Amino acid sequence: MKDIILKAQELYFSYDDENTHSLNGLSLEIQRGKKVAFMGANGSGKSTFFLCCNGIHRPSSGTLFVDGKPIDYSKKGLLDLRQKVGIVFQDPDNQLFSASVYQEISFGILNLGISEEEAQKEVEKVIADLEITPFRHKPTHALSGGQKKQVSIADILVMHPQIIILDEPAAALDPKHTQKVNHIVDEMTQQGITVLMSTHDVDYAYQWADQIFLFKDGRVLSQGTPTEVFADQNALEETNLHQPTVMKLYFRLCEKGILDPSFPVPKNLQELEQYIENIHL
Amino acid sequence: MKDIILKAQELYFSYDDENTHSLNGLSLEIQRGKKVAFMGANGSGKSTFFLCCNGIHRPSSGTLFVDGKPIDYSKKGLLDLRQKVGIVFQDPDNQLFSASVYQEISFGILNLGISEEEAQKEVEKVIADLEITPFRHKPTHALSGGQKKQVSIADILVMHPQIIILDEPAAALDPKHTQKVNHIVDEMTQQGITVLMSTHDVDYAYQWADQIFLFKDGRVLSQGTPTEVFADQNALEETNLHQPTVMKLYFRLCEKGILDPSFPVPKNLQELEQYIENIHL
Amino acid sequence: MTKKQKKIVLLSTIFALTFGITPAVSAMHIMEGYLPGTYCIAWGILCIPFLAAGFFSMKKTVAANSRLLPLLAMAGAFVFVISSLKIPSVTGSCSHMTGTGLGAILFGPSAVSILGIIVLLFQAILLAHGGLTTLGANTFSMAVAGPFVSYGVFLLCKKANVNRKVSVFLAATLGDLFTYCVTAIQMAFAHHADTSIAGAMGKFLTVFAPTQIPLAIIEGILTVLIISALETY
Amino acid sequence: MIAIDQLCYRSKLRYHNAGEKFAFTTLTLLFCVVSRSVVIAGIVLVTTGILTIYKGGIPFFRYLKFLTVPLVFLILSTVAIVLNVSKTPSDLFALSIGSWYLTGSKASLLYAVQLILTALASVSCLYFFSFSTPITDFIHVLQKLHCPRLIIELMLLIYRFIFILMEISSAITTAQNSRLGNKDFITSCKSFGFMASALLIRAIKKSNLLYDAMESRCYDGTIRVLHENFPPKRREILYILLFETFLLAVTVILRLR
Repeated sequence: MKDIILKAQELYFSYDDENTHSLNGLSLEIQRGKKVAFMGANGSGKSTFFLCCNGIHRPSSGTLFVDGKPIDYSKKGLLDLRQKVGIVFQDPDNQLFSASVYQEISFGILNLGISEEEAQKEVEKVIADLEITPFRHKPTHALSGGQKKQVSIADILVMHPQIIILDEPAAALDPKHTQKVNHIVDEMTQQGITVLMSTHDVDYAYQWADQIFLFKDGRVLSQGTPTEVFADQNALEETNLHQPTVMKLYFRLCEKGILDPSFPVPKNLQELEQYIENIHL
Repeated sequence: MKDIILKAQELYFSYDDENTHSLNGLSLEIQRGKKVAFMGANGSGKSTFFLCCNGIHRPSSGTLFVDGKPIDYSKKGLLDLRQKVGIVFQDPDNQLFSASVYQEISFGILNLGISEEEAQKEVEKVIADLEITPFRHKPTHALSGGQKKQVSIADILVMHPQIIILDEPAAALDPKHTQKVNHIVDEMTQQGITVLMSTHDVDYAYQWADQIFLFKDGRVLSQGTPTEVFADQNALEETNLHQPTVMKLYFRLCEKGILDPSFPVPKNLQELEQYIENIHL
Repeated sequence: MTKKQKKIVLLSTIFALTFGITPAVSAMHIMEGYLPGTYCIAWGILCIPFLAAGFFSMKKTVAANSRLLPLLAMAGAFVFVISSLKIPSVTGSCSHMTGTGLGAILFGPSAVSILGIIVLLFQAILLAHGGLTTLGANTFSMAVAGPFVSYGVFLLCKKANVNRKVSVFLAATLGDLFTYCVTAIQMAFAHHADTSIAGAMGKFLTVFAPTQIPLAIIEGILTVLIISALETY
Repeated sequence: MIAIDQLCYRSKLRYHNAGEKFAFTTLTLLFCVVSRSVVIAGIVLVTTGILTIYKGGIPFFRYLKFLTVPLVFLILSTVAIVLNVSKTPSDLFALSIGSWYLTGSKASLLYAVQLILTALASVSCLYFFSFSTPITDFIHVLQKLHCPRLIIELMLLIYRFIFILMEISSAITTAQNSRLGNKDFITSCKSFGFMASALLIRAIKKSNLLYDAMESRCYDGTIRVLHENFPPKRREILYILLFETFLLAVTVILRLR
């Protein structure tokens, strides 16, 4: 049996007066421990859906199930929910409220009603794990964008959520910090955390995700494994996405008979290079 | 003879007391009408250099020549310079300050001392050219990120600069707006404008640029045509960049004898696909 | 150049380098240590009723809607930033707005009193504008007296149906001028070595007038520009 | 972005207990202001100077430069104190203007010198604190002194927001200047107005986003955060006590004389 950790049933939500960013009958299911990518234009409802997932927004109709239970919007229910579902926001400057890195990270976990000593231990651990130590004594405003990102992830990880949502984690990061963030994300998955991520990077989503949802106008346009979703030319066109380069070239080479189409589609550049390496003409 | 529009000679610059973001003996030459990409980690000096180019920062030593003449830092000289060199900043939110799109775009051109009627004509033209008409009557803060980007480019284009600098124009844009911005950039080049762009997108820089500068620690680490720069494995490693996928796969296929290395290196996916298409085994 | 001349040139260069850097004309903050202890305490006590009123009303609003807490903090930070920025000037000297009139019109005088004391504390520590011992006096002039006058003028003009731009200008300028008068009174009370308090006040007013009166007018103009730009949103 | 703020994070005294530093500052300030004596001012100027420059590692010339920040205020107010317009000339100097004199007395000059020294010593005291103690530590001290929670929370947020808004305002100003927004006085004023209003709009938007982010971390109306502890050291407390007793003694002796 599949272990569904998050399930959305016909969600509708709309902001006061705008039509964009709203949800129009969104339904989806996510299995525990998976890596899930959300793609689609800005304003197609990804961020709105994320904010529904931890109860910041309440859908006007439809139900959202977390861990099998519909969300309880009582004060206590929301606190429970937000412990389970953590969001790392796109712009760290909209998330970090304290000038001290240490204070910043300790905020969430103290809200869980944990003792100060225990909180302290957890904060120290996450600071070490995410390699924040070199700049832990710097004020937030003196950190680089990448460092702020690391802190904003630590903010959430320290609360030990079951689901972590990352809203375009690599936006505006340079290659070095993108690698660092990707590495952190990989470690989350290894710890069994379900990771939901929105991204515009087709090649990254293709190689990273177990499952991809293409959003359009507040509902799911296409979903499935990366290979399935990126084979759906119509859906890609509708969302202005292109096929991942690796996948495209693989198919070209198969067409020409250079590669053997009976192999599984390569997940990343390394695999494709390996395939080419193994060619015996 | 080469027509050098911008030349930096041993530029040094540092912010008050920080060492990052500073320039450490930067020298480079840029030809008129070229498409030039600047790559390198955040804090490697790209943005600082850009701000030197239009005189917002003044190097502590070294000279910057625009159009063959060293920059004149008198008030009048700076105004002339800023008309010649326009910068589109990374975050449109930090560039747009007017409530109305029209007022926003007209700000720069009115400061040139042009008559209102003429300014109006120019503004109308750029609004039409950049397809801003559909949202021209919305207040700026209600625009989407991509629309804001369009307006922030219009801001500069309307002033008819000879050099346009784009600081990570595609950061945080969705695919549709990335395409739109890329399209606008192509048109600028066709008009003969020299375009300088910083980007972290290896594949885009590879296919777009005539010339690439890799920055590290405030100086140029490597420069040349895209094929030259991306062949320099050491420089790429030092800047955490990877080789463009197309280039990498082309070389792999050449090694295996599937493609003919005597052809020019393909500039983009389409060219590589074409090469594959033409294979006769 | 003789040795002596060289020495003089060197000395004057050092002097120019250390002291010649045009120090910012910080609005009308009474500097640290300038008032005797009794006055520090007295002006502090005078602020208490205003601060208490501001505090309790703020506490009530925040308790009713906790979303207002970050909003109020942003308002405070806004006033700090606006008052720490160099404003355009004709002469090329560098000066700052007080932001009290703007704050009072935007956020109301009672909120500004609490935000004001925090902003003044930060200004003392981060910018060395004002001080810890003179916090009471500065709070009274800049976070209580100025804003209340600004707000009062603004309300009066509204009742009298004065043009909005004019009323904003009057509110900001008069608030600023009033702050400056109160500061002069505060200094006169403390330091009137040779003359009467009134005489000392006259002197303080005269000496600060050349910097403060143009500043008050620019503050008024800028406040009008800011408010009217805001109204277009 | 704010020089004092940048320097204090690099001070060698940063990791000393903030309570100690605050106590030293306030007590010393108290003696400066209450005694108003040249001797005390001299002692304090030298002591805090040594502490800030030698112990804290703040560059000497930058420190000097900072001491001149209140210079304009100091000069103008001193002029107001020393100068007098009167019909009778005083003992220090007198310039006749018609039947009046622009004049000053020795007593008032002495008074002014005393005042200048006291003020400078107090400022140096304040600098000792602000060059060694980050605001977050200072807020923690206030919290321990039972400052109301609302004020503490506001201070915590305001301190962070100041830098967010400063970054935005400087970015917008740069963008405006790139488009000739500073070409003359009137344009500069307009630009400033635009910038400030855009800043306020951004500030309001940001406050909403930050609230959402806080809420999604289980914010329930109370901001609870951990503080890193730098426990007080007995020896330092002893030194502070000795120094303040010394100042007290000097004050008393000067009064008795």
